[in-house]
Amino acid sequence: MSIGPYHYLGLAAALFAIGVIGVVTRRNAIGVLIGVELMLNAANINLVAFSRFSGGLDAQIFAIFVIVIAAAEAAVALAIILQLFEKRSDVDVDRARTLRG
Amino acid sequence: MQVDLPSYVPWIIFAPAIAALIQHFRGEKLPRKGDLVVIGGILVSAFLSFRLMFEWAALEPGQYFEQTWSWFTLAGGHTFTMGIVVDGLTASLLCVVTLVATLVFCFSTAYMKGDEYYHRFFFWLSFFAVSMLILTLADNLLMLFMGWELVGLCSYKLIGFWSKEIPNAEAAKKAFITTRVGDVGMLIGMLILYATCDSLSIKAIFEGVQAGKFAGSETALTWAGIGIFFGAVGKSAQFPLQIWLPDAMAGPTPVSALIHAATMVAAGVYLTARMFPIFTPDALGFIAWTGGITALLAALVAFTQTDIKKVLAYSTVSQLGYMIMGVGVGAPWAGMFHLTTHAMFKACLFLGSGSVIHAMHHAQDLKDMGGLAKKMPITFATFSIATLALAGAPFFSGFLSKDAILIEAWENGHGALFFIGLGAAFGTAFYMGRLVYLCFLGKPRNQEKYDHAHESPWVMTVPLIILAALSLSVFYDGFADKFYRTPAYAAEFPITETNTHAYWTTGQRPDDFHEGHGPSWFHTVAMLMGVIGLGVGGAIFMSGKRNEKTRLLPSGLHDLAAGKYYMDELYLDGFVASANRLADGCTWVDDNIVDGLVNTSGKGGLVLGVVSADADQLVVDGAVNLTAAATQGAGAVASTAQSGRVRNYLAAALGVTAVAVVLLVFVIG
Amino acid sequence: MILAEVVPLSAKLAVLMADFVGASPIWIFHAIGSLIVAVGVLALVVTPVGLGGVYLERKLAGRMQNRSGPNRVGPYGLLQTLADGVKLLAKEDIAQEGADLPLFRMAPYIVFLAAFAGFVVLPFAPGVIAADLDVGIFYFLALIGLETIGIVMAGWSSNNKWSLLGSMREVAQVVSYELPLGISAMVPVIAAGTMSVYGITEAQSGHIFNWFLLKDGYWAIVMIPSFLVFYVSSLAAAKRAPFDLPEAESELVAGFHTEYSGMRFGMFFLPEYAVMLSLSGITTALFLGGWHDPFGMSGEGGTFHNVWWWGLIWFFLKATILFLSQILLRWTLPRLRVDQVMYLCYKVLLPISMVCLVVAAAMRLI
Amino acid sequence: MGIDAIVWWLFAAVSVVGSLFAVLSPSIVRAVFSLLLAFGGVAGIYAVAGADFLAILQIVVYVGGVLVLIAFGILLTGRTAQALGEHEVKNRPLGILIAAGIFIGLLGALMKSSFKIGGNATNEPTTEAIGKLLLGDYIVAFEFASVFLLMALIGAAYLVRREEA
Repeated sequence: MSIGPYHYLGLAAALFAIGVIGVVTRRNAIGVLIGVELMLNAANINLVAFSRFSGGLDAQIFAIFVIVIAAAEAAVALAIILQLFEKRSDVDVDRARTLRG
Repeated sequence: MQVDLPSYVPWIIFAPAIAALIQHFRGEKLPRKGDLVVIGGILVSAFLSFRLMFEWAALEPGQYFEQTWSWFTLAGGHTFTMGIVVDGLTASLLCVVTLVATLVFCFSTAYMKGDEYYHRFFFWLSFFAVSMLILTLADNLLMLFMGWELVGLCSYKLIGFWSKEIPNAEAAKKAFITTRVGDVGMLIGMLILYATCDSLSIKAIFEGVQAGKFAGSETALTWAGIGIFFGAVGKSAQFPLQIWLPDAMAGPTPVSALIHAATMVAAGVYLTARMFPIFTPDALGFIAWTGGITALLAALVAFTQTDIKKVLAYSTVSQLGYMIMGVGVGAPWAGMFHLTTHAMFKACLFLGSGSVIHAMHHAQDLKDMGGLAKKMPITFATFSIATLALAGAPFFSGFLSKDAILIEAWENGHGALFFIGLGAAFGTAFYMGRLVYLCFLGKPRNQEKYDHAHESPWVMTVPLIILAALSLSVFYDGFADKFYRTPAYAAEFPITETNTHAYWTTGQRPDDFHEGHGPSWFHTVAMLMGVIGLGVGGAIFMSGKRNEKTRLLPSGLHDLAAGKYYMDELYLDGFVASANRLADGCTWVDDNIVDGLVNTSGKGGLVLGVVSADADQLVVDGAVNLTAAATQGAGAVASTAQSGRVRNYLAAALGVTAVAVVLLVFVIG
Repeated sequence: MILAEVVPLSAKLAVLMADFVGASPIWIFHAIGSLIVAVGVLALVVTPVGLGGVYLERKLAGRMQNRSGPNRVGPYGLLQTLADGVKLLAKEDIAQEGADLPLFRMAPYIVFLAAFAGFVVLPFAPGVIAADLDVGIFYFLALIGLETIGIVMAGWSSNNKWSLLGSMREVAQVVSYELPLGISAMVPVIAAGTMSVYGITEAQSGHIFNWFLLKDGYWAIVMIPSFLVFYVSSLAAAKRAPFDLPEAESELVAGFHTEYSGMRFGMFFLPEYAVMLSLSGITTALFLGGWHDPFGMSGEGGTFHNVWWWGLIWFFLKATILFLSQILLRWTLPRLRVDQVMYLCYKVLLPISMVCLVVAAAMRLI
Repeated sequence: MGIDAIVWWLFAAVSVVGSLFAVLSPSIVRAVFSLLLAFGGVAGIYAVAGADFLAILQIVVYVGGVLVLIAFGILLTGRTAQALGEHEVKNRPLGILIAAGIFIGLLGALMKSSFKIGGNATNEPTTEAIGKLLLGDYIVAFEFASVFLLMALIGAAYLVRREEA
């Protein structure tokens, strides 16, 4: 059985779902960030798969931009986490609950 | 015939407006406190005005410039327009305004030098020019009224310019309030016209009148005309509202020259001339008699005044009466012609007096003067020329215009008014002769001031020379024919039953009128009046025994005239005092009756309140508290979902997404 | 190892395998071929060179400190390093109590793998390259980061504050110095128009003024500063003095590998020299003309055009000179402070490399 | 099953296992190392799919990124109870339920849709073509991305600055 788009997309779906687990269950802000990065990678796998099975490189360009955005997002997220740490001396997202109703 | 407006015309208004804005915001910080900006603005305006005048003059007779823009629409579909119309009236008045304004502005740079609020003075001057130009160019009564009120405002600010002195502030207030009385009349007139013609556009009003919208209610039209004219009574200081103008001389002299001699006060004459086609014969009679009475009474008061500017002020009132009389006897062209010539020589006289006052270190009383001709030759020469023009001496402009008014009065059958006018003309010549003699000739009566007197700087004398030159009759050859007797704007509206003055409205000069026509004795008499008046006026003082305090009138009449016919007292004791008493009465009623009622009902309310408070606490509050408690409980339940943990929100969002995806794929899809 | 035509080894292998298996994308075989060649290179080239490097450093250090260095085992102490290796193999492998054992054990392998994988893209001579990757430079930079991962893993899992401090310093240093390293490496890339290291070397074919360092004279304006930046940054990436803060003996005992003993220590020790060598090699390939001799004999139509042993001699000559310079620097210069390290990176090297990059791009366009 | 399929399944397994460890491991530092493993697997997937440039880019960017993540993870938690994973994970059943829902939903959607396979999948090196696309058709997006990165960096630097006393 040769590898077709379904394999790639299925793998991407799996990675995405795993990322969701991380985002939902982690208390450490960095753990949440890990989950988000996994989800972004899942999206990139889709793009690469489409690039491979449609013959163009444009999807790869988009993947590159996704990586760029992910880098920027990580930078800002880490800055926010650092501020959180300065304010509360830990990075437990569950303790940051100023939004509580 | 309507012709499109040249595109530069709005700049006649914009140029001084922009200058005024700059002056207002930056004036104090500009070099020379910004006077050059303002002068530049008015120069542009003057240049464009003259260009416009020549362009208008090049049109076919009967053509005029007009352009209208829509302004705003009231509920009910009443659309107001704003527009500019340029015909002979407008063109000439524009040139008069901008020319005199330019010269006065230049004059002011020297006269006001060193004043603390120099920049503010120039701002108001410029703003006045803008307002006056709006008034002049307007093609509808609303815009005209706006300009009308704005010039009133500027006049108020400028009369009270030295407002640290109480009398000046009082004079400003007086001028403002008195002219406002006239404006009420004008508003009433405008409302009548608007109610009938459904428009404030002058053209539409004329068309409405011509189409017979007032048919069957000529009285209403008469009252509308008198109402409009009442605005002119206030602004042009006609009897019985003339009392403010002499007091307005408290303002700086250039202001007096510009506003209270040449331009603003002439706006009333302009208004009556502009609205002339709507006046019924009854209204015209009222106008003519008002003008005539004003001319004579003011001339008499001028005999008794010892302040140089007051003499000129009453002279102005008198001449304005002349103009109004000219309109009233059915010759608005003559009134406007006199307006033009008068603007020049009266501005010259005022600036000349300003020059004298400047030289005398702000002394205005004739008792300090005398013999100044030697010290101030240029001022004396120009002042004399203007005096000759005012007195109606041959070869001077006043001769042409004043005689035109008198002859029109005679020819239109107003014999009484003709003689009143003749008397006023003699009076005018007489008091001017007195003024010139007391001021410039004879021996100095105050040696100290005389020694310090000096000729004014060139920025003051050059405007004097220009204005004096423009008082010569050679400049006005055919002027009235071209500008005032050639029909233009009003000629679109041919003769109606309510308007019998054919040559104005149809543009056909009656064949019997011609320069030099009329009663053969007329010119001789008129000329003699002026010359004799001047001669007598001078001769009385020649001996040196008499001075400014000499009573020239019969004793009773003198007291009456010197007391300005006690009209100020009449107004103060009559209107103002009764108003005060009325106010006192109202206060008493308010304090005792109205307040009593209020207090009583308040006490009743208090009792009622005490009763209802108990009911309120038990029933209403109970219900409210129950609701609040229920809400609070619900909120407490709901807020558990609002944990503040971003992760929980995310979990919720992703959970919903999961459910949605599963549903979409497996159930719906 | 004489090749008839100039084709990278891995490619030859890949073609052979593809012929044998007869299916699937050729890329897979390239990768597998690269892997095989890498193992070969490791066994045949790197290990002896690494051992030689250790010996060379000891000897030189001895000379510089006015002592003789290793001289007992074998002639001139040549077998001393080998003996040390044997000794390390025989020692007990200890793990600290409280260490994160899986990570602790894995760390040396990652470092070892990353250090030696760098040789895969080194063009030793015409046709002698393990895998001519299209993104060679990129790959090399990625490996430097990967090695650091191993070091951090070691530092954290040791359950020792000196180790943790050392690894943290390493992270800061590598993350910072990768910027000037990468950017200054882009200047030869721009000049050659390819990221393949083999292609860059080929672009410098001919005599000394075809080398990128002195290319056509005027390219030297950007090449010499870039070369200096690259060299200094490579020192930092290799944790060599004066940038040896991660293992500063006088402050942190032995830095990140304090807790390691036996062969695991050896697996940190040897890669250090391997990295020095591979960095020297890449510097040679990027700036100093790679396998080309200064006289143009290896160029097009030259006597030794595409002769592999001639290229090998010159490549190793240049790389060894760079390698020796690193050793000399280590024993000459004192260690920098942390703030000085950062200052040098962000305020000196980075701006210089940026300017060079922009100017090089402009020159390329013109 | 061809050799490429074997390699693909290998890398897929690596990435899935790595990512599972990354989200399930109680220790944050181990989670980050596992993440690196997962990224390596994804890079392998890219390589097999013929996106060699993207594969190397993935490693370069994420190796650096992961390094920084580790640094932060260690610096901000230290060898505390949290770093070692006590009370780190909450609501795991819920999370797995949601993830399973999403995964099943996505798989279902996949199965129901059909993809047209066009063009020829090649294994040519992509670096040059990507470079030309980036500086050609996508130059605006490229410049925008660089400006965006700069803004993000400045924003991050602003966020973490210390208030001057």
